[in-house]
Amino acid sequence: MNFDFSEEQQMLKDSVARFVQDEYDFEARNKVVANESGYSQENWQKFAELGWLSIPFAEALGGFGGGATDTMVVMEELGKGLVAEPFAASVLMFGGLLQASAQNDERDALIGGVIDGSIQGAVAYAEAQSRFELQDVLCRAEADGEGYRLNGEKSLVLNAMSADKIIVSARVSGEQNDEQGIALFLVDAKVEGISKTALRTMDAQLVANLKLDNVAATALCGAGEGLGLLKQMRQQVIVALSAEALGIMEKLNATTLEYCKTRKQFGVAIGSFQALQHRMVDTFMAYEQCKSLLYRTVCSIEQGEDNNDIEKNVLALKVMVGKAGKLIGGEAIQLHGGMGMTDELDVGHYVRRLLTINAAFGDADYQQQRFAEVSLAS
Amino acid sequence: MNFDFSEEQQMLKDSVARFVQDEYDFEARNKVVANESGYSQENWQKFAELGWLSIPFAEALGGFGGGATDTMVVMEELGKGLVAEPFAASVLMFGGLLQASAQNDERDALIGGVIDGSIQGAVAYAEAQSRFELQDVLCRAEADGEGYRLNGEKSLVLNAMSADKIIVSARVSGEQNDEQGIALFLVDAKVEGISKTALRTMDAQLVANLKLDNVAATALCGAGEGLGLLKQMRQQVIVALSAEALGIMEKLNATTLEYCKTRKQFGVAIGSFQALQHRMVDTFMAYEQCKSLLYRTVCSIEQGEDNNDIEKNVLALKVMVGKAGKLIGGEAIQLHGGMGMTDELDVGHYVRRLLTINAAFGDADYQQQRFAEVSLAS
Amino acid sequence: MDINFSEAELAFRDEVRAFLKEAWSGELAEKAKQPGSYKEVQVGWERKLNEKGWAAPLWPVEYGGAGWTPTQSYIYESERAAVGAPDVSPFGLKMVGPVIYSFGNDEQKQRFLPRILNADDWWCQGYSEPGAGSDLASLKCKAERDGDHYVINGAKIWTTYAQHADWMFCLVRTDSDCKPQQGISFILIDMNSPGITVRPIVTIDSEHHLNEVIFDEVRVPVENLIGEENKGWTYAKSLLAHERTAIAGVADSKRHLSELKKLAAAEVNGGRAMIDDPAFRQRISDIEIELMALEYTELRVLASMSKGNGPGVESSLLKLKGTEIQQSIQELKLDLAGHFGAVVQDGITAEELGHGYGDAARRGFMFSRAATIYGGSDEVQKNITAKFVLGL
Amino acid sequence: MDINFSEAELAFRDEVRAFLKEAWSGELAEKAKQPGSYKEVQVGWERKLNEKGWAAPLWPVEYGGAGWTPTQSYIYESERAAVGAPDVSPFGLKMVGPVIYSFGNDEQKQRFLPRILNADDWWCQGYSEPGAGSDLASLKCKAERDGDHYVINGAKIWTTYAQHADWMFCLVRTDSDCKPQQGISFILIDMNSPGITVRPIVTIDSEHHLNEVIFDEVRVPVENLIGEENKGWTYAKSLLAHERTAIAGVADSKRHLSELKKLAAAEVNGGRAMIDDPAFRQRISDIEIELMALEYTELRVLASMSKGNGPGVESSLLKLKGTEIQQSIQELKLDLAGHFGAVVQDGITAEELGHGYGDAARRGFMFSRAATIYGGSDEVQKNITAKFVLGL
Repeated sequence: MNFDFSEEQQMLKDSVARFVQDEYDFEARNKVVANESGYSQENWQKFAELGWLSIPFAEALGGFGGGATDTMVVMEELGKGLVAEPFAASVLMFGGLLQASAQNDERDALIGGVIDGSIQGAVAYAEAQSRFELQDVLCRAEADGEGYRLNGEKSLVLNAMSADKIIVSARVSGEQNDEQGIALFLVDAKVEGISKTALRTMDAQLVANLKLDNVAATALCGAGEGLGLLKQMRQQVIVALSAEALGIMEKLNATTLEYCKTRKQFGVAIGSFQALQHRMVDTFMAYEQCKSLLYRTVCSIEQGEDNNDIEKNVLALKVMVGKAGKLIGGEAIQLHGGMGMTDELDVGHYVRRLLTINAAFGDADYQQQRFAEVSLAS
Repeated sequence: MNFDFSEEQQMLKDSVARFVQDEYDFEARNKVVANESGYSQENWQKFAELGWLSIPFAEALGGFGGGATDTMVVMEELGKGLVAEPFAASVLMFGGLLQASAQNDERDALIGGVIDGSIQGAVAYAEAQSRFELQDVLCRAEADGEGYRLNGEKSLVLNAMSADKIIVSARVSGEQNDEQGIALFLVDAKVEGISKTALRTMDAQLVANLKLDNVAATALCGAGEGLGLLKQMRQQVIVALSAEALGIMEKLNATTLEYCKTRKQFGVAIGSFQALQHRMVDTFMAYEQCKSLLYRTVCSIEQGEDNNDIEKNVLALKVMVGKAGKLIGGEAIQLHGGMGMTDELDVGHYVRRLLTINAAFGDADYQQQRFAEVSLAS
Repeated sequence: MDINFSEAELAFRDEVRAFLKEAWSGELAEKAKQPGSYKEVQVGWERKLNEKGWAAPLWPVEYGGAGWTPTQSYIYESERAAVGAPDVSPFGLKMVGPVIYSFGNDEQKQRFLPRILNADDWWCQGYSEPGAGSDLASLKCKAERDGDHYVINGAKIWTTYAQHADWMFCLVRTDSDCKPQQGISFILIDMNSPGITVRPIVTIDSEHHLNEVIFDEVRVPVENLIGEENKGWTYAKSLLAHERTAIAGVADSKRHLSELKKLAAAEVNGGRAMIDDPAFRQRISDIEIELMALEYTELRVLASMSKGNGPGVESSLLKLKGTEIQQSIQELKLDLAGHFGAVVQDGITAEELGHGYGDAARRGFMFSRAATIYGGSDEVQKNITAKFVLGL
Repeated sequence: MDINFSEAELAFRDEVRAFLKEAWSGELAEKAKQPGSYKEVQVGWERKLNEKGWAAPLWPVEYGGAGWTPTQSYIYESERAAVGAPDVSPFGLKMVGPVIYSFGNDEQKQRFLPRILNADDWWCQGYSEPGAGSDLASLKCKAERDGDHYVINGAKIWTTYAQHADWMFCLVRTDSDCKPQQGISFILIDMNSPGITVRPIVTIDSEHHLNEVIFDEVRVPVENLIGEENKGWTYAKSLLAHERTAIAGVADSKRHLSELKKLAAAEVNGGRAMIDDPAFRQRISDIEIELMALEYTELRVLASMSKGNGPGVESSLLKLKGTEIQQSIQELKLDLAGHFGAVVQDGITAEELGHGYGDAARRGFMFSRAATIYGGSDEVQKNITAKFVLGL
């Protein structure tokens, strides 16, 4: 039993950490997100060259063949740098769904494009009314020759403005909230009938609402499989986002600790006040507990445990990361005092990213109820 | 608008406070509860002489005609002294139900006996399976001439061992948990067919499980009214117990504060540690908030507000008192350190009474869900 | 114990309601919904109040106050918040005004007070300095006498709405050779004076509420000094005793909570309204119960003050609990908005976006974090309570 | 990252399971359910462990240890807790034993270690003194040399199970003219010596676990001194490094949590099982999630120790989080028992009472309060973590 990274994983970790350290300080990051696309194409190409974009893909597809641990180490380091490039949206979500869907030449070529950085992708799963339910789909697909036509709206689609291709969940049959009848479709991002409204989110990402008016699409799976594929994607992305959140929490705790050691008030460092010390012990413990749960979850995936056990770990992780993120983020602002309220300091930016992660794919309250269902049934 | 007590109320408060101060220190209290009956008959007679036992009863019945405020001031002071005499069980519960039931000579005479201290009463509403539901009644009543015969079991009946008369909830019709079909019956505590198992509770009260084997009883109300009367009693007793709890919390906070000011460790008073100071501010605030909510509730009763508003206040009060009691009790033990763990100190005894009050008539978790129903429906 | 209002108080409440119905309606209430309308709405609103004689009801009547009792003040505040009308901007009416009528000379009173009452001037506060935090006594911004002027050099920070301000009331150091609390003077600075730079500070809600104000050889006439030189600390401290009751924000929190319930009834997850979600119900009832209690804590303080007593020990928790509740409501609203809580709704209608309140929830949540930092942080409040209430 | 056990470790786990199945069964496991059987069960159990060579697996093999790796220790602990077998009583096997084999002379080792392994002697610990709390260095219990004996005068407090004890290991002051930590000696006292009074201290669970032990001219042979005079503090401190991993109580908490779920499935309120009550589900899942994390925090510490490193920064939270979880489980169990949580079930069967676990829940809850006080209070643990882990 050990929690050591392999030599390869350690190199991967170091390589991401070095990038953040050398090329992605807060100032550089602010320049990147001020971009029209919300990230830097140059950085993206660098990620491709460094092989990061190939991590989750099978070697047969030209990928690195990495597992949950590899994704974790990358995401954790990206989190520390608050990296805005759409790694989760394009590589893990879009690429992940492609990899999980049926093999064909187009799919393989697209994955190749993701790996070499030439293709950006997005996944449109949410709708205005759907909140945290993947099966709450109103967008409809109708067969049209060999393909389909999509009609409806999709909400807050990550990376949609830069995407070349978008995977869309749409209903072939059934009513809103039916678990059956949902399939996934591939559409060209510039195809006729798509209109996009670009929006910024508080973590400086660019997302878009989509209107689909008779948009031509090809099916990636049957109507019985769409929801299952989305759930599988959700599970993987939750783990990845939790790793990112862990990196953020580490950074926030370290920044706050450093501030409390140096900031003086009434003649002494505020870190000498016992009440603050005990609260920093609490945030330290919250971080360590998240780390443990992340390791537990990643190990259970790597060892191929029963899916029920994996799901239980993933849900627990999402709950704890959501709550710890609020605790750590809140204390980071509070202990920084007036400075913590300013947008000039990086603290508020990290906190906003944690809040966005909490809401992504179901917040702590929601997932805790799902956790209880899984856990108390067993 | 004012929160002052009337002169009469202030005198009542002072009189109970003086009794506790002069005759009911911790040592005296421990002697009282070591009694076979769990309280002192001598004290009870003194309560009668001082008029306390007459407080909730109408003047026409020989009572003081007091309102919710009067009961509150008495209970709060009794709480500070951890007074074990069965004021709530005999006067408020038994006496209160009698007063609420239909007038007749026997009833009036019994109330007279409660007032002059010659009659002890008890209310048997709970059963082994009923947990916090008043309508969960299996005990059955069958008509027998002018009276009834009761069969079944009742659980943890307060003051049953000393009671002369017991009011029993029993089912005339319907199934377990039906809201209809429950009536209240008066039985003689020594009548044939009753058997009692005496039990101590952690707050040093004497309670009993009852087995009723064809016990002769008279009906106090019709089968459509029993549950309503019990609910009304519950509402009144929750307010009274909350006032008692407030007195206990005040005492615990004061004891703990005093201890922290005098107890030295590593050469300084432990009250000088900032982390402890902030925690004591939290317990202080919890106490003040309970006090405010108690005042709110009592005012709403005194002013005859809409019953829905009163019920909302009562439920909120029960929730807050339950949670604040755990917080204040927990901190009192923790801050007293090893001493807080000993039964020799009064702290643990006060804490156990708070825990018993939390469970009485539905704990914080239970009542919070009822509160949400009332509050979110409106 | 009697929480009924007297006949006179009930009549006053009717008057308040009638006033609010007329004054907080139409153009002004509509304008308040538009972004960027803050100053215009405040000024319009405060002038309506002034017309009614209610701009500064707690000022002495001779200076334009309304002679309200604490209970009247409570009634007004409750009714105002219930209809969603804004509180007045505090800097003129609640902060510098009382200092001027208490410590200013007649000329200053005549010059400034009527303009404050009518919102003719927008005021800002110059207390905090870069690097000083809650430790006001360490201030360094210097005023040196030069003939009929003081020459000001230094900087102030966290200056709310300095970008709108015509005037700043400011603490400056006029003597460095004494104890830190001494040697401080209270001075009024015309924000149009040459040498003043207002640097915006964007906060974590991405809005511009705050500023740094830099003084470079700014000349201020000596007649703008309030009271005596080097006694400014005393005047500033006396401010703290004013306006304690509204600090809990109970009336506003009640409105926000009731709005939150309505939003939760409309927000649906998987076919179930969020108001029926057990976790949501627990969190909202946690808040509601605390707020029900705090409302009476405030009334207890008020009842004590109505009798001419000090505000009492309960008042120390008004800010601590009040801000905790405010933040909890904002947090719940943010969570309720789900993914839409992250969206910066920049010029896009709710209809286009597909959601109505996510952007407001985010801004409200982020800015609410300041409530436990400014005006004496939670930590300082607890230290004070431990010392002065608990005697630790 | 690899949490699989090796082949050898899996084989060991099978061996542990087989042992537990045989050893923790029948008479002994039955007896454990009876009140007042504590000492008898502990002694019986420890002798079975000793027979197997597992009474003190982490002792050096030459003194009777089993040479277990940290992982083996973890496996044993998990399996033991899962079947509900007791931990060993710590005073002999985990506390004084290591001091004797580390600092005692050969005669002492031969005399005491085998009897400790076989539970022939019951040990208690004499560290704390009345009024001294966590501040051990201030101890006053005095040992004065008189020929071949020390004469002990003073008192010890919070002495767990002194009423059962044959021996006490005790810190006594042998020199008062030096720094407080110096001048302390580590001595073994026969509890049957004349002049010893054991005064019971009943705790808030109404049980007799603790005692005050008073020494009045108690004569202890000098050969009972461990190591050098005045070096006792050093020996006592070295103890603290032992047995860090089990401190979180994860394996026991897992069993308690799983029992709690079963109880909640059977406890019904108004026709609904408590396990379906939303508030109960939230509280139990709060605990379960923390415990799932803590299990891996413990594994992380263990993995670090398996490589010969120190236990690492994570270990400082094992006690803090572990005891928080233990208390939360006890609190939930008490609440689950409803009114029956208050009952002192004195000689009455569960059937007569109408409820099965209220009394145990109450005792468990009340005594669990000690977990955050003894062995370094929460406050002390947080101070230590702030200082040594966070560098504050």
